[in-house]
Amino acid sequence: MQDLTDLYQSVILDHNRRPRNRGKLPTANRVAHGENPSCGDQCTVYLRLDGDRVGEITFDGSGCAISQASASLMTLHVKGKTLPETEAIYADVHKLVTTGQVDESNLSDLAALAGVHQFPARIKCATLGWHAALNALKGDPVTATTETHKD
Amino acid sequence: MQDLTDLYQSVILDHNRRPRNRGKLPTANRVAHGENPSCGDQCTVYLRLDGDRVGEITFDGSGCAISQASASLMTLHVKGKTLPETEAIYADVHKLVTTGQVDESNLSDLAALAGVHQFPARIKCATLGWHAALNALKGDPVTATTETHKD
Amino acid sequence: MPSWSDVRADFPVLHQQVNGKPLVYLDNGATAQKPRQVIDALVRYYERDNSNVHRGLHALSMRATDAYEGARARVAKFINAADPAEVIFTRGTTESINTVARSWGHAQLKPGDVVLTTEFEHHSNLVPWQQAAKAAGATLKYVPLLGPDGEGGLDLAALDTLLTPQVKLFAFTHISNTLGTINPVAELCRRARTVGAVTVIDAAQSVGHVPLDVRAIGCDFLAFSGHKMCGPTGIGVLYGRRALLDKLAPDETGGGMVVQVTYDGASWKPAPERFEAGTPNVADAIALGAACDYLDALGRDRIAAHDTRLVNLAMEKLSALPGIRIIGPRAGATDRSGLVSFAFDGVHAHDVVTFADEDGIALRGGHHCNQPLMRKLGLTSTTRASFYLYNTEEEIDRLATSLRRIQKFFAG
Amino acid sequence: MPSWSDVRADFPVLHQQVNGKPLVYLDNGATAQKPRQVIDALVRYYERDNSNVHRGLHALSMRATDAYEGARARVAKFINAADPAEVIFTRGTTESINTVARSWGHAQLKPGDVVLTTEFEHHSNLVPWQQAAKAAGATLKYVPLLGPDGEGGLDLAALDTLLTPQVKLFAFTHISNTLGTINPVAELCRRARTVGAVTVIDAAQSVGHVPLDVRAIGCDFLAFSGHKMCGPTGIGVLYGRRALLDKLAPDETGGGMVVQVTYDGASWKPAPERFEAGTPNVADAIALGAACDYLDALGRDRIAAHDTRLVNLAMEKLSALPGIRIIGPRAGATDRSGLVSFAFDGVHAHDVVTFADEDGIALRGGHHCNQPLMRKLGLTSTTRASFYLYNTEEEIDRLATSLRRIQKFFAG
Ligand SMILES: Cc1ncc(COP(=O)(O)O)c(C=O)c1O
Ligand SMILES: Cc1ncc(COP(=O)(O)O)c(C=O)c1O
Repeated sequence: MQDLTDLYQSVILDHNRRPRNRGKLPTANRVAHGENPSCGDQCTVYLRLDGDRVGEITFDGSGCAISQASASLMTLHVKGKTLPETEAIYADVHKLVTTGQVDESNLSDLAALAGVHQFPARIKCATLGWHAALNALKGDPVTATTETHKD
Repeated sequence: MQDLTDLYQSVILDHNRRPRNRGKLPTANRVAHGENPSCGDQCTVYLRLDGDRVGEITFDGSGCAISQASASLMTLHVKGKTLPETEAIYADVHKLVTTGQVDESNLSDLAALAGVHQFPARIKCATLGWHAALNALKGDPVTATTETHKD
Repeated sequence: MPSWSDVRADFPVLHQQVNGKPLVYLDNGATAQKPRQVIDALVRYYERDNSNVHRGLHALSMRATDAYEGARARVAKFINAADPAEVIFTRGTTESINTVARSWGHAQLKPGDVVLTTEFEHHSNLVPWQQAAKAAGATLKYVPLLGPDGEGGLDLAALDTLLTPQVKLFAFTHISNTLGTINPVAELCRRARTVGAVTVIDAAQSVGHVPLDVRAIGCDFLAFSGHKMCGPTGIGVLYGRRALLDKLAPDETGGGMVVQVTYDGASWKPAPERFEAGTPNVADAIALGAACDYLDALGRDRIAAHDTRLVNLAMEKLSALPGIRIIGPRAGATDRSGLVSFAFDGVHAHDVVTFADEDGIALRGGHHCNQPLMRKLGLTSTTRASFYLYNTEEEIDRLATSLRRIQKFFAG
Repeated sequence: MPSWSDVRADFPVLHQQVNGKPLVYLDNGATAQKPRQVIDALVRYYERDNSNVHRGLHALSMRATDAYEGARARVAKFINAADPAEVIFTRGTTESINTVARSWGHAQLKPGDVVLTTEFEHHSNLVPWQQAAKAAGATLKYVPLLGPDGEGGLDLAALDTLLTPQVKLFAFTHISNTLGTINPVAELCRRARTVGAVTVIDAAQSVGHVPLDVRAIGCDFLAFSGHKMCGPTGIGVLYGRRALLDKLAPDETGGGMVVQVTYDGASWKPAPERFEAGTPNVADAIALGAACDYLDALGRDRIAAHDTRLVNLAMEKLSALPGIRIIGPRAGATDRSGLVSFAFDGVHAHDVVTFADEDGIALRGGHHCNQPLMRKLGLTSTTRASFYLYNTEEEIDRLATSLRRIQKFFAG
């Protein structure tokens, strides 16, 4: 196993201890729920779409430090973005957590998720909040599950 | 394995080649059918009960030399007997084919079945015709199957 | 009789390093490790006797059939069944329960009937009954669990109210895989009989850990898995009382379970064959028999005492940790089996498991296939340490040390 | 690439005496023997990685999960499935077929519908369809077999008449375990598609013997058993096209296949998990993957050619015996696989098997789970010799010698 401090970087621990934008969003006009059925992790994303941009975004749920921190980081990065912009960021995040590599270095603090690729069982934790956010943006309220062979 | 000539004694081969009382019995007032589902052996016993005694008895069906010879021998021994008498003979036959031992030596040519006990897979062949005969005598026309854990 | 430390020599898997530390395997609730005797039984079968069973008259087929039916008789003795024909080989607990839910449920359940279960069943003893009840238009009801931490066990007073004549079947676990609660199974069967309800016991967590006698318990059906009792994966048992089995229609059909087949229809053999369509899992059934031998040589009463010693020590050490919530029976309770489930303030179970793994310790974190129970207790997951015959007191020390380290790390 | 004689060294079971003679194992249609590579895969798993899958985050559980999912991908490649998720692990062919018959049959069959099969199916691909048709009020019809000895194969002209739009499903074997007939499966699937019927192929006798490509065949479902292809007992596969699987309800429910469970109901994961309730047969799935490696290293095209060489030799030698009736395709026919079934005048198949066993030769005698076919051909049983990669030409000689001795003994 790799050193756990690769996985649990200080950014992760900080976002786990003090999640940003956590809780319900009373003004939300989009909500989507994600789960990780094997381990019971859950994440609900609330967002207010202003035109085609995310005006406000929050998340709620429970899960390991990785899933909580990743969801917290996600809210910071998705706020103000359109669906295509969010998809582009997620493509980078997905590449990062599955390979440890990034094309561009514009992920800033999201780079803290790089350690995940050494712990394949945790990839679905790191992507849970993102799946829910994308579903919310697409107006797809069905439960997102990370439990497919495609993830 | 024991020598096969213990199993295929000349009495057995003779009864297999020239089965006695084989065929349907037009005057039968009792019929019962037996099968050995694992291997497909079948035996139908036809008998005419005169009072409480077997007046005539025949069998029909297909199966290995042991099952055919045992059924053929059975017809010779059951003819003229009552149900309790048949049950008594069968008790001896059952003991013989499962243990190779007999209490009394009144089984005469049935003793040719003694070799069966060395071939446990063949016990149900040797008892098939007897089960059918007992069912016929009891007026129990349901299919007798030797395929239970009790046999 | 071997000593507990000698026993470890029988388990090859235990003698390895994980992340540079000697493996401490405390995930026995999920699956148990296999002694060399069980692995050898598999190898021996494949190297000497492998053949299809029942339909063959050649030497290998007769040997394979004898070994397979011998394993059935061995398992029957292990649970004190009256007759080997009451032992049906399945893939495991889940398949065993589904077989009853489908065969029995389909034939017996009518609209208005009630199926009773408890609030703390494993999904495998819960979802099949939801499905059976739904298919029949029957109602599924739950006997409540008492105590904010589930420490009070089944609400037996509520059970008396729930056990109406409408209850056709009562399914419950012997030992909870999440709480560690040992249910009073003989008493539950006795009460169910007073209303004529058929009883189904999920013995997945008990059969390899405590002495178990189906006739003393008085149950109608009982299900378990080989892999949780030192046997191989892919084999399990449905025990059913002969009188009930003979009335049940088969769940699966095909080769080996038929008497006569025509192009128009088919008739069935009696149990156990009726419920074992197709080529059975011969090798693993034989190895399950070897697992019965292994456990009986140690003695399940001694295994139970060993498990209890370890869980008591673990409860003592864990209670000393700050911010811990242990669920299930309180320390020292006689209805607690050899496992302990807990939640830490501020540290999620998956993080606990990942950090313990760094210390070479195998734990389980999650909902333990018990989502409704988790929700009832206001939890989303717990960490579980579950013990078995090869675990030691030193391993409990290593667990406690690791948990302290984890708490410190996350407290930052 | 190993030579055919080297191959025997891989199979420990072959190197034994039966009744004082070297074993000649010709009962491969019932089950195949296991190479050391497959046995070793089992031992390695239990000695190093054994753990429950999917739900664990510790090292052993991750290793076990990777190995189990790796085996699924390996099997998918073996049959050229488009996606590993199309491979569902079951106990064997019989369970695979029952799963389709129940899940698909329950949801899709309506009164008036027709299920089509053939006159020469194994009970495991016949009785489940009788049951499914009966439950739905549908009709089961049979495509006839041509020729007094079944030598003519499927009546394809009759098939065209039978394939009406009422036919919702067409189930047929790839290779008959009794006749040895190889069906033109791609052509059958093509014709079935013209009426929109779902196709189910019983590949029990083919998957380990001939190259098999589910996409080239174009079937919807395909079932097989590990134990007939050098894999362990207790594991098999249901292949299903993804689009169809995702629409099917689960057959068994319980742990591992649910997304969310409440006291009121549950929701399901997609395939393959949806169809794998409970702890899977992890070890045997991994060993099945090893069997795929073993067979692919030899090459299934080469295995098929070897089987054909042996069966042609056997047909030649057997035809020289007096009073023999060989069923299935005629000598040299290209639609005959590596097995031969025959009846002797005046000697019952069980007696043949018992006497051959005295010569160390393992044959099978009986109805081969094919009672209606036997009746159609006017037989009650046949003796079957079935060949596989480790059989030799000398073994065919020993078979012929033994059969001559048996005929002589009974002619007396
Ligand atoms: C053609 C055919 N179909 C189905 C089966 C059933 O396979 P299993 O018994 O492994 O389920 C067999 C083997 O017995 C077979 O030969
Ligand atoms: C209490 C209980 N019931 C049922 C099961 C299901 O057993 P299996 O997964 O072996 O079918 C388990 C184990 O996972 C269990 O702990």
